Amino acid sequence: MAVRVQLEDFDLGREVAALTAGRHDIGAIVTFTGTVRGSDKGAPISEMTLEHYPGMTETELERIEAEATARWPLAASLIIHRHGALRPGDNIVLVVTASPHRQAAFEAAEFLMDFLKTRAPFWKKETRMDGSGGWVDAREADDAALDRWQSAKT
Amino acid sequence: MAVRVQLEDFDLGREVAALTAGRHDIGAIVTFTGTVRGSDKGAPISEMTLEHYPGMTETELERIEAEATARWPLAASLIIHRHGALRPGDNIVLVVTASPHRQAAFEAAEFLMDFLKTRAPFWKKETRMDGSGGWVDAREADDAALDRWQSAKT
Amino acid sequence: MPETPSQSVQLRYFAWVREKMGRAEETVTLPDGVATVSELVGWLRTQGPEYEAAFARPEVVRAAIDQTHVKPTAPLAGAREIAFFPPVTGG
Amino acid sequence: MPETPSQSVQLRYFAWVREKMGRAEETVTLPDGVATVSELVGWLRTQGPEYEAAFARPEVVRAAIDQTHVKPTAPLAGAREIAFFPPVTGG
Repeated sequence: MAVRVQLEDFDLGREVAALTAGRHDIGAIVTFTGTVRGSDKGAPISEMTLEHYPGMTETELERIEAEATARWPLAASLIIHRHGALRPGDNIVLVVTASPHRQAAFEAAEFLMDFLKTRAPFWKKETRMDGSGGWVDAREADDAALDRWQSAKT
Repeated sequence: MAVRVQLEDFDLGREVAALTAGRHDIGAIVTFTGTVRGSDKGAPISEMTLEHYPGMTETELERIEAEATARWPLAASLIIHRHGALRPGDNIVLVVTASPHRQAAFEAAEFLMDFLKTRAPFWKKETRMDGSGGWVDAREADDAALDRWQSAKT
Repeated sequence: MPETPSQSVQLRYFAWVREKMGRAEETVTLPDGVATVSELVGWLRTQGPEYEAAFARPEVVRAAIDQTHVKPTAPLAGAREIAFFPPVTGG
Repeated sequence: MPETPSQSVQLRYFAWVREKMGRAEETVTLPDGVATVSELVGWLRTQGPEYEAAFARPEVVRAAIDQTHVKPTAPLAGAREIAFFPPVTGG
């Protein structure tokens, strides 16, 4: 159970290896990696900058991770989110969930991503190839994705 | 889009890097890694042997991957399944799905695992620490997991 | 009129079906009146104690014809390779 | 009887709220009658053109008190740090 907010890139293989080394209680490991796409609605992107709210970011990510750990039998989990200037193809976010059972690992990873997308205080600003740019709008689909976990709670 | 059935281990980080290198059309990468648990229903395991049906295995995995590619907008996918003698903590299976959108990547990865668990001709035999052992029984939960994709199809 | 030539098929066994059979494969000539997978299983069960053991609970034995999963009602016409195995447990 | 001491809070702005404000943070003393987030937004909008621009559409500005998401009706009593920002777009 760990949360990291960092400028540096991360290494998927190394992170999973560190999280699961020597563990024989894990049967299923799910990872989600979010990367910068080369275009947005057809417009080529040259750069993406991620602003965040230091302090609150870590607090929110830890809260989200604790909620997942309370809902599913997780043997291990990890959230890494980058901030700063990124380019197309660069890693943005990594979520890893490990559990004895695959359904728990999948559901917890989706839950973490849905909450992260709607609760963690990060804001993306795109610079397009033509020099224009702006702040990325929040997606209604992300709010809808979050709702399913809240109705599932009752 | 690739399928491999092999005795050798695989390297998660290297496989994902090879699948996504230079790609700027991907925003979401989901991986599932299945590993050998150290015990089954409380009984410690010393070894697990995976038998398969050469020829049919590859055909089934390719069929499952083609079905996922038809259902979701996947930019890339990979299935690796090991056979032979494995020990607790060893990797068994790797599924990778890459898509512009996270929901497609998650759903396709779950679909691939559900079909793989119920259609790919692999059979696990466990050897317990006390020397006893036997073939692992199929789980009804796996058939139930498969059903949701078939009802979703209508 | 020429008789229908008798059909020779390769049988393959996996996992505990293979263990109970004591072998991984064999070639058999399908007798008259055996036209579906379940008819083949019924006939095999009369061929010796190892067949009786392997097919004692035919409902838990799955089949594939030419490397494609099939149901017990599947016809054998044209089949070259028929495999029998327990429900799969990969992944 | 002593008066209630006036409450001083740190305001923080992020993303386009910060850009429209032209600064990332400032300290303000809450005036009488400003007891909730939405009352604070209403008062801030009267404080100058940059506030008007940043809070022109208050329904799209989110708030956090002491680094926890809150609703517009949240009370300010005891708050030390109040942040304003657009809906988040991480992940």
